[in-house]
Amino acid sequence: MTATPEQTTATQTALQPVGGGGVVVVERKQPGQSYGQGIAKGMAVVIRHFAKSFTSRIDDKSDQAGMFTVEYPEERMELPEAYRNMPVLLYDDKTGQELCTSCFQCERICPPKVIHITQAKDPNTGKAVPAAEEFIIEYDSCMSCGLCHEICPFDAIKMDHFYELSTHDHLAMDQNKAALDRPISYYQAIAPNLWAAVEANAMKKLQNNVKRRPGNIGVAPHMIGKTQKALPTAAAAGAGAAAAARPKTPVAAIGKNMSPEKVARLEAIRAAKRGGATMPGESEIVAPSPVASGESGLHVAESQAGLAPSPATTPAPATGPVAAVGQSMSDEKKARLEAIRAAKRAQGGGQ
Amino acid sequence: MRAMWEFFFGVGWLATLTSYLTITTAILVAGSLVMMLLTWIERRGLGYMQDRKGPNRVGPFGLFQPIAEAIKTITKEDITPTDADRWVHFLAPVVILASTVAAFAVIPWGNLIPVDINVGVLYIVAVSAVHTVGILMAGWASNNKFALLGGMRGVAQAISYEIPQVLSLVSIVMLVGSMSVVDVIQNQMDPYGNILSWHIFTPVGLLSFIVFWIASLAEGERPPFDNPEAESELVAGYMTEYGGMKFAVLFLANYLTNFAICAVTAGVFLGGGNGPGSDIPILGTLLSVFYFLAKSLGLFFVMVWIRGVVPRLRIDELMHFAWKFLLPLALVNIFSTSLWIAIIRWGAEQGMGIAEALGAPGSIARIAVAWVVTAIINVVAFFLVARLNATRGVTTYQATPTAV
Amino acid sequence: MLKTEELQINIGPQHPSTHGVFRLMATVDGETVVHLEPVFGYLHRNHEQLGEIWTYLQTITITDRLDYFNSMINEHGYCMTVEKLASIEVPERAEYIRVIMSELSRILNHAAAIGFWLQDMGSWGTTLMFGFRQREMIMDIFESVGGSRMMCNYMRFGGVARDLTPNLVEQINLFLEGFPQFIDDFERLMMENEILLARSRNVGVLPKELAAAYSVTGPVIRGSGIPYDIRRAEPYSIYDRFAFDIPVGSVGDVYDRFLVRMEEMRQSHRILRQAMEQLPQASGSYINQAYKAASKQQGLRLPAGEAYCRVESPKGELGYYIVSNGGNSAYRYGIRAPSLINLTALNDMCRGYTVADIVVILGSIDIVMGEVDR
Amino acid sequence: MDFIIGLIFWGLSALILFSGLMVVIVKNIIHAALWLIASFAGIAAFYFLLEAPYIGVVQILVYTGAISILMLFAIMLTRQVTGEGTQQLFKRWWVAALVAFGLFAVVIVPTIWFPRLPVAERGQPTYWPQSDRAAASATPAAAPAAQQEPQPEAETPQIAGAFEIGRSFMAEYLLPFEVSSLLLLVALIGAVVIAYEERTRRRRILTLAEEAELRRSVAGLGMERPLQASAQLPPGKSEAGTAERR
Repeated sequence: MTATPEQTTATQTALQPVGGGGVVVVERKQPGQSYGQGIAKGMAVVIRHFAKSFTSRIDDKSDQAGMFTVEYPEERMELPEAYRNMPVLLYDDKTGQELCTSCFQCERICPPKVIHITQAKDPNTGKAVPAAEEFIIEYDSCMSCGLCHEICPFDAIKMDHFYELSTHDHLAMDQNKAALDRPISYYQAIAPNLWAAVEANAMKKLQNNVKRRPGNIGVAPHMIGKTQKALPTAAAAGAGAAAAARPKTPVAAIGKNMSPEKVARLEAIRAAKRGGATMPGESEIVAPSPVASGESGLHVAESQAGLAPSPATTPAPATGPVAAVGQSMSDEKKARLEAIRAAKRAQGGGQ
Repeated sequence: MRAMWEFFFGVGWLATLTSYLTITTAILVAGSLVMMLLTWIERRGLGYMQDRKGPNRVGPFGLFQPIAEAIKTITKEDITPTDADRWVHFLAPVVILASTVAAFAVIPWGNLIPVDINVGVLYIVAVSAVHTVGILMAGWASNNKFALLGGMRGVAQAISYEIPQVLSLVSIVMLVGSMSVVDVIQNQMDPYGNILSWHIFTPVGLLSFIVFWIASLAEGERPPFDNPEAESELVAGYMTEYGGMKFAVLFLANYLTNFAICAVTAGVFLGGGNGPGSDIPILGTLLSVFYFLAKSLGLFFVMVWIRGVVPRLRIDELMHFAWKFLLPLALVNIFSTSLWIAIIRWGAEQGMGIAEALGAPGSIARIAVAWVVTAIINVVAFFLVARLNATRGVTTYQATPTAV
Repeated sequence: MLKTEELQINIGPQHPSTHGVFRLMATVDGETVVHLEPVFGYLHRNHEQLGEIWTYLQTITITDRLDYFNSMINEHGYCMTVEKLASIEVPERAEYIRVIMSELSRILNHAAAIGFWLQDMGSWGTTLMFGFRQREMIMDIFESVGGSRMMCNYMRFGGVARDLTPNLVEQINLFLEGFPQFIDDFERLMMENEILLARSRNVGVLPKELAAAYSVTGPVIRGSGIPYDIRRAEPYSIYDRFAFDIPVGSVGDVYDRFLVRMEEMRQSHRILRQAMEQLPQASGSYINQAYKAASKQQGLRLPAGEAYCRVESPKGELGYYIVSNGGNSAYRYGIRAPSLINLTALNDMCRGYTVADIVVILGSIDIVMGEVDR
Repeated sequence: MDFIIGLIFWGLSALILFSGLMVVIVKNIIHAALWLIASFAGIAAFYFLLEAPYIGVVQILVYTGAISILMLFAIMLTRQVTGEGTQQLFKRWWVAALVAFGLFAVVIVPTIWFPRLPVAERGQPTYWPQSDRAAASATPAAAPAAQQEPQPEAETPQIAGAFEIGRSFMAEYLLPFEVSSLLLLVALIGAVVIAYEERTRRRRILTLAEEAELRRSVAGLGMERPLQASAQLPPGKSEAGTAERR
């Protein structure tokens, strides 16, 4: 450390900054010459701004006068690419394969610990598969720090630009994998440069991972069975038309892909939500433009709950592989999830 | 109007009563409408001064915003604090609003004159003095330290600024020779629509205008004299514990006071509804109302403009300003007004034989001399008082700057 | 003999001008302040404890929330401390980007602080809006570079998270072009305003000796006439490369602090001009590449030891103290928050002035409760 | 017309009497003051009813607007406002009542016996020259007003107009007027002197700068004591900050 303030005070000489360099003593305006001209000057400035507000607009950023308001719902400011709001998961447009391999990096780095991942297992061998069985992010506690997106080695988790998330329903802010999935083309539309920088690497890694994924594991839930149809559309649609590229969410598909246990679990969550202050399916949020189905990305699960006759009674097709997934979940993890849910329910009940 | 009602009723007193009631209702309705317009002007004006739009969602250009707000405040729950003095708390807004509205009785809207009493100018001042009682009631009844402080401040301020306000009006009353508002406006009437006949265009009238305007800003609790409701210090001053409809009434009274100030200023100094063509029988009445409103709203815009610029004075500085700056100026102005009258109108009969040398009373030469003399006196007085205040220190602190 | 009674006035915690949730217990004699007791802690969020639980990388995200007006400088200080402990080299371009962001933060903070201060004084919104306009433009830059307007989370150990794109450089230059006009406008609007002079001259005087004794920093100590600025006293980062003056006041009153802030904005603008000119063009060197991967990892472990680093935040000297025992999170973590230290002088500054001056003096200290309470 | 005037008169009288009674009855002293204001306002209305607007206005300005405020201020500075425990009636209350009625009789008896007030009719003054414009406008001024509504003031003679009062102050009652103004001036100066003395004697809280100056001057005398922060002192005991002004 160089000089302390006390030492400087001791030397009552000319003003020397601590550490050398220039010092300027600010000029104090002395009263005694003022007959109101100071206020008059200020009034001149203000009336100039007043007049300019009618003529000039925000567009000229080097000008300090002129209307600065952006009238929000009609006019929106262009969001920069790096803008980050809430994390979402990416999947490939053509194959529906998710980029996530459930490496748990994001879960570990997440400062408020709002990411919960369950790894998928091969039903036949019981081995772990590089794909996420379930991926839950509690949006209500997320602090949008973007560390998950930064740390993800597979570029699977990205920060969304959709910010109109306000809702009365806290529990609806818990997003599962189905609600989080976004096609790559969507991300490409909102952040073309950022995606271009990582595209090659990410796609290469995805190709490697897909080889190790049996069946429909790792495919975005609503893309199961739609991949071939979606292919030409996605190919035709450019980056700009990502909204059109997003295939409609097949409502029934989600029930098919679920083990009975999971369906029951979902049902329990929904029941807890229903017990909360707001009715399920009461979508407060305007749909983000990329989600073509018109349903809010957030409320996919809920709207499904409303639309599907009754997921619990729908018999899950005994496609062997899926049934085993729930069983293969470790007890420890289940307990943890259960604890989280209990806490949520308590919270929901308190509201 | 009385004739019209007499035709309907056939009874004299009933017709008189009804015509007065009609006028009262008209004033109240017009006042409320103008108040809505004023809030709109204030917010949009401030918005544009600050490079933003004001409220622009409700109705065209946000013109219906005040209506939306009125509905909101009226439908809100009316809350009286538990420890408040119930009745006084309730009556305070009533007293404030009543005193404010009463002032409108003598303010002519162009050629439309509600009542012309021969002490109209004094009446306005007197009636608006009553609203200090309401402020004190509000401040005390709320049982809140901030409200009490705000009420005390409001009263101290209002009483202090009443003095320069009245004294500046004395000059004008002397010029006119009557205390009737109508006479004051008629005195500025020029058959050729010459605006130079307005009082503000004489040196005496100008200084009087400055003093009156500043004092009125303080009376109307406008920035920079908004100490009674100083938000950053006293939350909302005497209005702190008011909500819902009572607050709406206080708010309405506040803006009506401001409008009354603007209207009086426009009438006394800017010729009221006078303007080109305001003496044509029927069209002239409309024109005069237009002129009157244009002048008043223009003055209100100046209020908004000032609000957009100045910070708030501290309460002691505010008092010093009233007593040490405005009061001497007003007194000097009375002196120069008497000089003005003496030079222009008096002859040997009144002991101004010297002035006869310049010509008959009212001659151009006399006016010119009076102009020069009073202008010199007033300008010198203004700068002298300003300088004295600045060098002797308006602030109370004698804090010697620590030499560092 | 009129004996006046001492009265206790409670300003806050719910009050329009306490800058957050903050309470002032004022003992007044008439209108004169006899004693003033700041009561804080309403916004306590366990920052330092969290910093000991979370990993170093995670902690960056909460340093944003300390003084939420200048998150960039908070991150800068924290990253510097960790870098000092781990001996991490920072590439030159990264240093320049950091300085640019820090100085932008300083402008942002001062523009808003002066606006708030004048708002406290009763200037109805105009000054605040003009200040916020600058803040808005700077926050747009932050958003482009860091992703968020206030909680930027931009600095990383060994550099910054993202490079400056040519577009952004242009945006910053555009801002710098227009900025002097703002200062000129503002000066004409307020500098000579008689009411401002009357209200701020000789109010809240903090003599030089006492300023030093209280160890206040930032514009408060500089307003009192001590040219103490960490950028000079202990040049960190690359501040020794720029020519800039340190503005100091001559009396130490509220008015001097205002003037110092105004001048500091000019000086920040000067630094920014130089930095933008000198900014090395080598792209990709925005972060220590050798360290990038490591810093991203969860298990960034610092060697055992301790480090203290300080930066000149717009509010004063912001210091971070980290003790590591070799783990992946700090063993001990402490912050010297300038707002808190400057607040300690409030009582002495307010004594003898009126109640109305309290808010002006408090505004002139420029506190952010996020930093005071942590 | 007479009927309605009578109605207003009796209504006002009832209001004034009632509020006058309430002033004595209510326990809360602030309420008493407010009732007093109400009775002042009623009296002002009486003056208006008597077509003496000038006196009415002055009544409002001076009594309702100023005197009452003064009283309210004085009351608010006192301690016991609510007057909870105070006894309303004393043992010999009838003595007070008797005195009050006696005083009232002193006022009312001449009024009843000599109902005619000695008010002289006076015309337009000659020594106050009107400006040409004002004189010319005197007639047309009434014209538009008359179209709107009647002007009772213009038709009836002024009993106590501003002009008459001003004239009598400046002519007949000049000496009393000057004496009373002198008295008020003396009172004003006295108040200033007292307040000034009070201020000098009052405990003055020194600001930091003044304190530093003080310390510096003390240091010059050789009694150096460093300036200390007083933050550690408990509230109310900030000796460092307070000093008797010399």
